[in-house]
Amino acid sequence: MNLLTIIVFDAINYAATLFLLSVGLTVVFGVMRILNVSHGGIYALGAYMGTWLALLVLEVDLPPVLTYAMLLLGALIVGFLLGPIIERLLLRRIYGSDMHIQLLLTFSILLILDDSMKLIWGMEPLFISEPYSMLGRFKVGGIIYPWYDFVLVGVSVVFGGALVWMVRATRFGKLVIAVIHDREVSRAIGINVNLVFTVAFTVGALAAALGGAFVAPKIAVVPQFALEVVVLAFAVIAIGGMGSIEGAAIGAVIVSFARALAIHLAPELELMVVYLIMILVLVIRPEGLFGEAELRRI
Amino acid sequence: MRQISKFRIPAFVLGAFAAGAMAFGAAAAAPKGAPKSLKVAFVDFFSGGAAVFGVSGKGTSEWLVAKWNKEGGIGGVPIDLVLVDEGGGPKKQVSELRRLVLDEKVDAVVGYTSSGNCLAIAPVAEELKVLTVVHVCGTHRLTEDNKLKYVFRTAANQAGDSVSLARYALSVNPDIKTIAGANEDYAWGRDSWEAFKIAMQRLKPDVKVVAELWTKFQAGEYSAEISRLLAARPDVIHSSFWGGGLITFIKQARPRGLFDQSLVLLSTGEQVLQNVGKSMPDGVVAAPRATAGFFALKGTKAHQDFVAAVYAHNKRYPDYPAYRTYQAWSGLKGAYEKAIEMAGRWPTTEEVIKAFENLSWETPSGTVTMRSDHQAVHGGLVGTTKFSKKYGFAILENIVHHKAEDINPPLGTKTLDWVRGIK
Amino acid sequence: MTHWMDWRALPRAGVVAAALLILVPPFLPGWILFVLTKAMFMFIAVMGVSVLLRGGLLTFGHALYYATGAYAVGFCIKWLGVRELLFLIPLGALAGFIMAALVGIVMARYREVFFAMLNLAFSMMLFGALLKLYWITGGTDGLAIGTATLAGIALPGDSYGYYYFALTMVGIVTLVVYRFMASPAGYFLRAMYDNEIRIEYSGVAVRQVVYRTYLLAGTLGGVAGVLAAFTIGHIVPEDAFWIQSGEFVFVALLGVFGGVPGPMLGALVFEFLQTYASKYFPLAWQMMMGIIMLLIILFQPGGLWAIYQRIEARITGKDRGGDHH
Amino acid sequence: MVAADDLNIDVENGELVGIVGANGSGKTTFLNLITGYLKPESGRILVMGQDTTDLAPRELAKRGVARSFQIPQLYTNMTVLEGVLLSLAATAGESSNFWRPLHRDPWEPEAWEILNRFGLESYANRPVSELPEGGRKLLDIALSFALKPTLLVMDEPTSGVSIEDKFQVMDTLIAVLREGDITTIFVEHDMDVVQRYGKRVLVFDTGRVVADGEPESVLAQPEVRRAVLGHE
Repeated sequence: MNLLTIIVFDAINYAATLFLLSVGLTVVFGVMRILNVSHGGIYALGAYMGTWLALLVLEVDLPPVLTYAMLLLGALIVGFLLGPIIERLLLRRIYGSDMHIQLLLTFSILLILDDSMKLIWGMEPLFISEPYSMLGRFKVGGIIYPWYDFVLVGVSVVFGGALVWMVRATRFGKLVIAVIHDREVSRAIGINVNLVFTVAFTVGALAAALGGAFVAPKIAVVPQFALEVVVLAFAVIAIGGMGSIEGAAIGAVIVSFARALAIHLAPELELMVVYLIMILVLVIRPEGLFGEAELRRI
Repeated sequence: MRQISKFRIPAFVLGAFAAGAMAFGAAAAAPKGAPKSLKVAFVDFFSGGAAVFGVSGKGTSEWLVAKWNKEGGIGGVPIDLVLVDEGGGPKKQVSELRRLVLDEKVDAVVGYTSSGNCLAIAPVAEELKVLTVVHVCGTHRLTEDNKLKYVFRTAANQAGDSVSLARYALSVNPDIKTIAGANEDYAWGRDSWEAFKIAMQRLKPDVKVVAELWTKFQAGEYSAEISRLLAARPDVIHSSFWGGGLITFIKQARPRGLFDQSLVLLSTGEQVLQNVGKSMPDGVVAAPRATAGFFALKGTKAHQDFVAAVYAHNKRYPDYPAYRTYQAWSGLKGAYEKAIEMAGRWPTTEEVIKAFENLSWETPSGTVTMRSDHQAVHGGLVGTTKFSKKYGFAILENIVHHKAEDINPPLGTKTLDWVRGIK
Repeated sequence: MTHWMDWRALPRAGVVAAALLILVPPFLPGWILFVLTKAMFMFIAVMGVSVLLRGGLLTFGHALYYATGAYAVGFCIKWLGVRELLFLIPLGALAGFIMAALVGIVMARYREVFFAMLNLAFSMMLFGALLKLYWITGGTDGLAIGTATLAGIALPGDSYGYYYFALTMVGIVTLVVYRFMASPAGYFLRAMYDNEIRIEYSGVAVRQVVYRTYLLAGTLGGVAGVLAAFTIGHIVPEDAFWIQSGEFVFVALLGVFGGVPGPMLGALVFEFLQTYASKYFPLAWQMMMGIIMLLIILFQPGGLWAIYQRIEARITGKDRGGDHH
Repeated sequence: MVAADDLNIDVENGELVGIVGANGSGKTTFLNLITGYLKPESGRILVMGQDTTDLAPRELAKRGVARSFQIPQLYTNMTVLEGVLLSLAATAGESSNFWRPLHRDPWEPEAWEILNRFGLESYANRPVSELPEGGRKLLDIALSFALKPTLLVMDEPTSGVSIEDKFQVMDTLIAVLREGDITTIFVEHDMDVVQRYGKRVLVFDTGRVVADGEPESVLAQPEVRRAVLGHE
């Protein structure tokens, strides 16, 4: 019983990280039908920028609580800067190209981002632990967890909720749904599809950067961690249904439960189990748990 | 060719650093048949979680090569340093080694931090017949599974660390009943844990293993593993995590009280002290995998000069990769200089190899001896972390020094057999 | 996109390429030979990816087959001590074939991003298994391979003999792919990119078309893995990692537009690029690869083959725009 | 919404049946049903006495049911000749042959013959993309014809074809079909075409057949005219 509690807490804990990592990817795919491989790079850049700013705060002896503001600021800078740049300068040129062109373009952006972090911040990990330990800790089933872990859960819920609200309840959300449904018709009735794309990609980038910045205090911010994480995000959104925000949440929960179970009960399966679930889901329901099957018109 | 005599440096400066340098440090001209320069590649991590090792290795190499070149290089021949990233996995390293030898035509290679990489390149280095000096890699299998001719390791293997950690743990708490391991899932982690477990069971036969965790190489997330360790409540946790992986582990484990609950032994712990700063808990048993640490200056001026010079150059105190980098370079230099002396001209690689075997040389932290099995032996130390106001990060205290013969398997004995026989 | 079926350009460009690949290497330094050999197995793996791409099928997991071939060799050496190419090449091909036959049953139902992702998932499964089953696979350390033998004679990975063996394999693969693409099966594959509905209404199961092609691609992946294992001398779980698959797609993009000679051009350029990027930019070689990839996509979407065609057109003064005489 | 409701239609061998109806009256849905693209929620479909309800288009194609489309479904990146060769290869069960080159196979003369009959021989070695609209339509039907069907279903064979070309296209078509004694069902928007070429006409309205018979008599009925041309 105790073990089960621990597994549940570990899983919830990790699900928050995974959701923050994946939700932007699913937003971008949902609106633009592009699987943005560079997502992992933006996530990593958010982590670097947030950590770096937070470290500056500590260096000049400002109150450590400001580090949280700096994490947020770092994410905003990365998201608002990189999102529009990548979309306007690069992605815009390949809408309508074959999928492999789109994938490779974003893959190349990932490679470039990944190394540029190394060139900017050097090879040593950026290390900050204050935001992680500052909030204190609590005990469940005899196991100590820092509150920060559950702040992350809170951030995920709020952020995911805000995104769902934005799509469901705002005017912009309606425009987005129109564009998703039929690009050409949307254009014909005067929707600025280009603007919708820019905004959608920026939201995706922002989500990635936020995820990176807030997960950073509890992970290793090291060169090239983008290459490792982005593929997990693929699995999460493929399971949940590509393009679905709720799907990203469910996918994150499923993957993190599977992983937590594996680590506690069968560590050899840790890496395999994620992709095993992805295969099972895709085989049974190709569009993912929350995805919508696309019908082909003839 | 560069006019070297202009830069002549009094011999005593070199003397403290490399025994072989005594005779030739002041040599006016290069020996007969000497090349224009000695091209040596330095391979270490400049990317990924392990890059903290590369920072020390690269800085120390650059400092050392510049210094020696100013003093006349090796036997009057300047060193041409080629830097290579060790990232990308064993396969990339095998390719890179071929490029270094076939394309760059290097005369020797120094480096390899990861045990996975050193195991992979050793057979290829032998095939390519390139003199290779392994500086950090710790798996005992490097010298035991391979018949090495061209490959040397200038630092002790992991066995000494594993055994001395076990002894140290029992001296802190003679009543250890349960142990757990958290190690990376590759040669280094597997071999370190194996040796530690055997040593522990040998020294305290009733000890029980309650958890064995294997994580991915330089993983960035250990929350669930930490939960498992917390739930298992072992008296002692052994971990050979290193570099970025170890930093993350400390970062995630400390707020969760893992260090309060169990006595944690970190076989590479000394290396990250400067990275984690105040986040390093006190009372963690850590080893520097070399014979000395900058915080335990053994009085010799050479050692003090080394620490000062490396700090000035790297903006970082020499951690154990820095010491081991020095051991590798000075071993190579010593071997060349001894070979030059023996041959009376510029030596062939075979002659350098001959000179290298059974070479003993001084390093900032003591004498290193290269055995005929191409495995070097030297002493070591283990201590407990304690925050230091002076440095602004934790250093080791309650240090126990070990002599080379106490922590290295004797020549001809397999490491694990030796561990099985310790008392 | 008529150039997708430009296999008929093979005779001319192919003869030139073959002549160069056969005659020039003896005059090259040993290092270049090694890079060339790497390009050979890269080419074979990429042929699998690019054959699939002609049906509009993008895989982000072809490293699955590459790693299957490589580990087939690894286990043979580890357990049986067999390092004979004449045995291992067919074995690698068979291993790739069997893997593709199993995975393909599922894969044949999928297209587009689902096909790409499902392939990714399968290859990452293998990656996870290779990484975690330390006692069998050596985990992250991988397995040392050592030197191959050909009919009992040792053939080091960087020798001329090995290069010519690899080149022979390239020749065989080229012939097979060429025949395949020119056959009804190959036509139906390309027809798939155009119009699946028409194929189904012609009484042909598109799934069969996918499955057959997948078998071919998987088999080629297995062969490439065997050659790679001996060329490099070491195999690791990263052989199945998604980045490896990404490289295959990148090379396919570099040259897919040229049928058979295109990927060869792509593989050669890729290997040299990668080698010299990591030589001159040891801290940023990934970035260099990324920038080059980006520039090609944005400014030369036809790949290197299109550049070649333009040059050829200028030399011969002939417009090859419409390749349908 | 019900797109096809209580349909009960018998077609004789060798018959040439036209189907008319307003937009959304269920004509294309009917074609989709009998060619296996859609499955009925209830009821059975018998083609040549065999129950084909659960068969996919490719299985129907093997049983001699071929179809052309409102929007031509062509192999857009191939030549006209290659497309026809593929249909012939499919009919010959050669689709899985992966070794013998397509061009050298014995059915190349046959392909030329088909192209001749459809008047497409001058385009044979040109890419499909260069065909004019009327040619695309003809090729779409030629690809189906090359499958040697016993039942050919055509969806608006003259849509998109200019008024001048319309009758020429139909003349060509009908001649070819007669020659092959192929049972034909065609959906048509154009009353003139139906009147001139159909031997029998079915009128669809909201998924039902509201009239069935000789074109002259059926199309004269006012309720039929309202149903078909209601919007005009």
